[in-house]
Amino acid sequence: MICPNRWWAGLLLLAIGCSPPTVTSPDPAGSSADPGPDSVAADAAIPGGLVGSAWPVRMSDDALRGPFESHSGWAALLMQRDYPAALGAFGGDAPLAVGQARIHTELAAAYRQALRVGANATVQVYGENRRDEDPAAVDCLLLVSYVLLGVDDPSADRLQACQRSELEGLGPHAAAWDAWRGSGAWPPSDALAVTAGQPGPPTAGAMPDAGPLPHWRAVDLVEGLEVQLASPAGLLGLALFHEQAARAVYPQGEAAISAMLAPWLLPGEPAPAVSDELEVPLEFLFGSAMLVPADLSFMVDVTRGSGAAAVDTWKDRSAFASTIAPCVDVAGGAVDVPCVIENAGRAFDQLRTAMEIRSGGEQGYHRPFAELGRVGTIRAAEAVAEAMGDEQAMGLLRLNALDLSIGTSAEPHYLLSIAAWDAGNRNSSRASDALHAQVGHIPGVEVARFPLDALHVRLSRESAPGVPMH
Amino acid sequence: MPRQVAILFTVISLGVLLVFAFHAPDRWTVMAEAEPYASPLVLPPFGADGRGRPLTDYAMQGAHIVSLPAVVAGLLVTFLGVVGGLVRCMGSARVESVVAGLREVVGALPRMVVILVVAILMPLEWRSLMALAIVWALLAAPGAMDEAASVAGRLGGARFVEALRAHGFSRVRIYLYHVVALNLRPVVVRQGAETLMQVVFLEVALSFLALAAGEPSFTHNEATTKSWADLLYQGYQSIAMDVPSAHALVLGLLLVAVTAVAAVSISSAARAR
Amino acid sequence: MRRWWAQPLVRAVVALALPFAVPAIITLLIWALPGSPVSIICPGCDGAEGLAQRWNLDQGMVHFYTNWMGGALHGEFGNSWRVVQGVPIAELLGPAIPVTVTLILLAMVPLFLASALAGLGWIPRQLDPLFQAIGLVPAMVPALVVYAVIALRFGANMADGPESLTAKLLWGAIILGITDGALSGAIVGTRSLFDNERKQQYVVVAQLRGEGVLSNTLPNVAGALVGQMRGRMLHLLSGAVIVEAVLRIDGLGDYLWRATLMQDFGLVLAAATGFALVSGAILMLQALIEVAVAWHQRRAPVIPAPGVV
Amino acid sequence: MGRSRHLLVAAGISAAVLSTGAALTYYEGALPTTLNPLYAAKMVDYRAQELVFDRLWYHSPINNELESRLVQSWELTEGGKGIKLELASGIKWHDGKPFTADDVCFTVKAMLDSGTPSPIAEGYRDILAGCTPESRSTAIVHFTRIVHNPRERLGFSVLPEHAFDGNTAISPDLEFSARPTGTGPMKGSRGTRGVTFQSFANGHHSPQVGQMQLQESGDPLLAIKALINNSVQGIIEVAPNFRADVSASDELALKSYDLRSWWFVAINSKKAPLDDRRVRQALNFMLDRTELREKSIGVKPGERNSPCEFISGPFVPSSPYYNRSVPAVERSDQGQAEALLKEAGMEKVGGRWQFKGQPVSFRMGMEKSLDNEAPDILSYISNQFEAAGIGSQVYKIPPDNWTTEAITGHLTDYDLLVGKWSFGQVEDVNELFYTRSRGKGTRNIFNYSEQEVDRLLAQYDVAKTDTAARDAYHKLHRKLAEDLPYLFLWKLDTKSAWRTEVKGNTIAPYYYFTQFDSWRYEG
Repeated sequence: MICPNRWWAGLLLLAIGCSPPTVTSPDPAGSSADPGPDSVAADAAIPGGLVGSAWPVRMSDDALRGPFESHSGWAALLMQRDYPAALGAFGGDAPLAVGQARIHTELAAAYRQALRVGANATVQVYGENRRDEDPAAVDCLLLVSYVLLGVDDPSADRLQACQRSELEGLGPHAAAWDAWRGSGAWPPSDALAVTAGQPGPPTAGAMPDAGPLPHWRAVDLVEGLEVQLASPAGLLGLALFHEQAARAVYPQGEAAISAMLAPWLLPGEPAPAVSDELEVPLEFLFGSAMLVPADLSFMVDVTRGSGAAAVDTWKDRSAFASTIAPCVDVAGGAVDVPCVIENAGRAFDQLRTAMEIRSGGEQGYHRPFAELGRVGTIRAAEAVAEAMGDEQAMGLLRLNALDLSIGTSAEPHYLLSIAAWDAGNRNSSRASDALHAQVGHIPGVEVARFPLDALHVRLSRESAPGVPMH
Repeated sequence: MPRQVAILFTVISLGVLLVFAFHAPDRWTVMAEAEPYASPLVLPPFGADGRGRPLTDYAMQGAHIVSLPAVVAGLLVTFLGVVGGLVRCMGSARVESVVAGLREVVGALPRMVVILVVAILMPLEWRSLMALAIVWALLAAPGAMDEAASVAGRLGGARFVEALRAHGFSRVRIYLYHVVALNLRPVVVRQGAETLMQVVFLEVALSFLALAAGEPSFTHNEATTKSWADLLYQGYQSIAMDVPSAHALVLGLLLVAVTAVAAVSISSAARAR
Repeated sequence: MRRWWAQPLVRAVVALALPFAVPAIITLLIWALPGSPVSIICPGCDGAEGLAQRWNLDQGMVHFYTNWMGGALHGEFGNSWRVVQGVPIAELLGPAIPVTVTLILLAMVPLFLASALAGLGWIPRQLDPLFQAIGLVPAMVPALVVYAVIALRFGANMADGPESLTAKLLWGAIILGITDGALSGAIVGTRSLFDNERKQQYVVVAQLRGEGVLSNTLPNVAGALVGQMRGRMLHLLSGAVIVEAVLRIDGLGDYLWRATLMQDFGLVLAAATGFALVSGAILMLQALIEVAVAWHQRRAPVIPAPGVV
Repeated sequence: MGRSRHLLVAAGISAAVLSTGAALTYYEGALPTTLNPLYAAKMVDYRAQELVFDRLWYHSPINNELESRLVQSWELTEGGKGIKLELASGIKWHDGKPFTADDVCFTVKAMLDSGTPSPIAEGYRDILAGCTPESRSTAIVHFTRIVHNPRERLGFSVLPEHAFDGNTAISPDLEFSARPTGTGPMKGSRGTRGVTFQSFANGHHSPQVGQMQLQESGDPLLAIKALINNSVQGIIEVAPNFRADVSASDELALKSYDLRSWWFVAINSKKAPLDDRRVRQALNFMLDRTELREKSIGVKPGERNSPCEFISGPFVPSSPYYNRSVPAVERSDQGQAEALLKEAGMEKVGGRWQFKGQPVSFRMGMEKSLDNEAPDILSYISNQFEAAGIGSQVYKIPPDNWTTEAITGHLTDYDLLVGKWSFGQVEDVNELFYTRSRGKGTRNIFNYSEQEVDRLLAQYDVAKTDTAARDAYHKLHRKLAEDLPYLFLWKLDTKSAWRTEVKGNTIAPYYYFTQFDSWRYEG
């Protein structure tokens, strides 16, 4: 309760019952007064042993944080999520291989999500909302999109319909992807060979774009106006380029790179094995939404392994698993959203308290670092809800995570994954905002813009009349 | 208060207001010159506002808004007071009853109500303090005329004039010197000074209300001009919400005090010997 | 004024005419405004002719005024156009008039006390500068401080809700009564009135006869005293507009202020007429008291003042 | 605390009031003009009405599914020109009366009735043809033509027939506008100081917030302090310069509110010298948007994820209608501005531009409430013009005058007007630039009229394909960026702030309270 504490104000308002101001900001929840680096608070979300090993707490040690803080690459990555600047800085005079690998891996994940945005938008606009004006060429893109999304195509003769389009290179492109469907071969080199905009051989520090766009220019069947088309598959080449560049520049991090990529893989991709003793360098964790190496393994297990059952498996080793465990009813197949948000808040407080104790006082970076822990926890619960098929909880958790993903927590690949989910839900406004935010920073994501723009125009022209408001 | 002191105070206070009014920048300087809420020590003479802009501009522009309308309203009331007094000296009963009737009608309604109704009818671009100041003066005039008339009455009204005529003074000299200069002066000057102060308070009140209601002001164009009400408004925030703008409140109250001192000292300077 | 009843009669006539004159003048001025009132009621509505006809705006000023006054006489003021669109104005102003009258009466308490003490000479002249200094504080600064503290301390809905009305009226009355020169005016005005009267010859004679000073002076100053009190009440009514608007008290003054801002002519007309009614009532009260005083004086013996031919 | 509580009682605030459950109170920038959905004039109206009424169909804020709480099942009839609605049962109006098919048809008829002068109803008149109630729970809505996704077109709020005793000519000043009867989760009543909402459990709603209060936040600083002080629990629109305070507090949460808004300076192209396009283009080059943005909104150049991005046309940059080949003028270019003014016949005398011997000076206005989001922007703009040699008098326009005069094209004695427009899913700008005539161009601020623009807008209206519509708006963007009825400034995101005691507060794009049943307040 803030009350004016100036003497004359107090005097003036004595009769209104203004007592001297009490401390307004309550002590961080769960913190006990007695020191002890990792003392277990009463309502701990993260087990005491794990808190100390979380990267935000480890990074409260000035000696450990020093080299990161002084390197412009980490500042560009963490403060601005600016990949080109960070990649340039890591490739500078004393190249930091692990840093480069980290950026390339995140780019590999981001391009995959951009691909899903394009594929979902193509399915929604030309699949769910087909209009007479749409040229035959869209059937080819629909085919490729269904293949990339691992979704069965409702129409059996999609390929024949596609062949009717005489656009140069489009038929073979669709046929190649149709051939690859179900073959299980990865990477789909033959299909990629007939996909436009393929980058050259992977080289560390390079950020190629998606080549000339649009891939094809068709004509609409009613007014005869130009329709610009682009195949989402164009982004797979870029994703693989960065994945291979990461593996090439940091060969020892093979397992870590695979684990980091696992939650973002496309349906057709083989999943990496879930390893108990995963070696993850601090450079991969620093500034990410994963607190401890076991969190990576937990996320791999949830998204590509045993699904919701992973919560019990990793409850004692992964910070996320232990935090969300009380809120997940594996048998009932439901996630308690308020409980997750409450526990994520407790984990946030726990991390800040531990960081404060470790660095001997409140520091500016404590809040943003702990915020990443909170966002990561909610995103983990979201993945568990998705694995269990609890759509409502997954949606609510995504909205909460989206609200927190601002400033230093705005990880591009996560934001693009939300855009992909929105595109699939025909929420073209939010999807185009999220995609637009990355255009100009991640070269080539404009490929996904062609189908998304078409979806947005179609939806906005066919909704209830609206007037500009002020 | 002795006359010389009163005259000195008058000169100082009016001088301060007119100097401020004269130097007021006609465009609102949005250039920050110091830290937000810098104290007068950091940015003399009056410190800065929430965006680092000097409070002197507030004081000067506020003075600029009020100076002319307040003086015009004061002179108008003084003039009408003199007319009221002279009318009593002419001894014409009909005119007196008209003034009395006018006083009843005009005095019937609270002034702020009349001001607000006039304000509502002014189109957006005519909004200025001058129109409202003149209306306020016309509302105050009957009171001044009545008081001047009672003074003239105590003198003896028309009989006083006849008596002096018998001494061979010209009619003009009697009215101007004897009636007005010597006898009516204290009353009408005090009424005029009070109206001058009230018009300043009216401007501060209306601007403050507009600020509290989040509406543009009736008295000035606050896109380019700040008023003393802005000072008081920032000052209130220092009391109610721990904003470090107490120096704005002090300056605001100081300026209000200077206006009051001006009014009081004018009245006592013009007091009968 | 030759005959004693002339002045009270003028006051009574004005008191009765006010509630009719004020709306007439405002209607006249509304029509002088550019643009049609209908566009203010329903901006951007095409085909609003029906509305103009509904609110009697389509047949000129006199038609509008006669209809408005006809409705007003039996409490039908139409609906508010902008401030609370759709709510009958009578429903808004019904509770507003007692709120404003309460505020004024509460504010009169410190003034009555001060005037009585000053009249009895118990307030020394040296304190005058202090009261004048207090009077200089513009009413809205303490008013906004009180509002902000209530809002910050008890919650915004409390600050604007009915629960805090009593507290706001109490504080509003204190602020209204003390600031803006109300208190200092009351003290100085009453004291000078009684001081002048005490200098009169008959008071000296009365004292020689062992009678009380007050019992003699009071009847004679009663008329002037009531005039001063009425002036004070009008001054408070004027200040009430500001205090109500700042403290967000739903009284006549605040409705007039908000209706002015939002050009809600129906409400402006009604609120201004409300003020005219209150002012008229005070004026009528003064006329009656003057008649009573004059009637009392006529029955008391008249001692001719020396030196008046 | 004992002493002060005793004093509180003395101060007239009864202790009993303090102990009852407090209402969930939130601040809006202004009070709603009306609670009648047919006369929503501002965004605050839409948000308040969403609590009181149900729209026939709405998009779920979570997965954007098209859902309805009023319609149980539907099927197309009359070959696609009609839709038969089977209504849900067990739904009551706030006055207890049952919700029936007559109410749906009454609403459609009211919108089609010429006695209802509502701009919103105007929008529905070229889609809806009528409605016939087949039974108490079945109604058939008729369209004027076969439309794709017919349910998307039925996004209007349903009104109760019995509240108007069947009279379909609904005027804005009925008591219904202040005390409506709806089927929404909350029963609303507009008081003098704010709007009070009372929960109303219904067949299709189970609100968890018992009482809610909408207040008007006068001073933005008092609003933020009240929020931090828990005197109020939410603020709908937090100005950019206060967002850092909210993010830094443990008790507050900054929530995104999906509203597509862009800012502009409208130019009175009917008044010389502004009727000359070159003069308008010169003004466009005189403005330094980067400096304007940095000073008034506090966004540094090159800042990533900034809430404020420059535009060169009447769309947000992420929209497909935005013509990305038309660059925004981010920095001022005085040289080009001077060349254009000279070309337009002006000459610079003593640092001041003159037109036909007269010094050029413009009269500029801005809606006052924008001062909260971008403090002093009007002064910065006028200073930039001043530095370039163009004089200006600036005025702040009361929010109410903006609604009644600026938008309706009555402020013609102004030269420039700074404002902002907000859009939902529909980004139709025809109403802004179409030549003002009956039913068209209802928001054309300076009655701008240009043949080519009208042609493109008509092309958009009658476009049979998306590509045609998009091409029309791309050409419109380029044409407007050239002809400049507006100086297009930027798009600015909207953020809300709520206390952490408010839980489950999912915010729906544009309508805000669509998912209000999940909101909880543990105050």
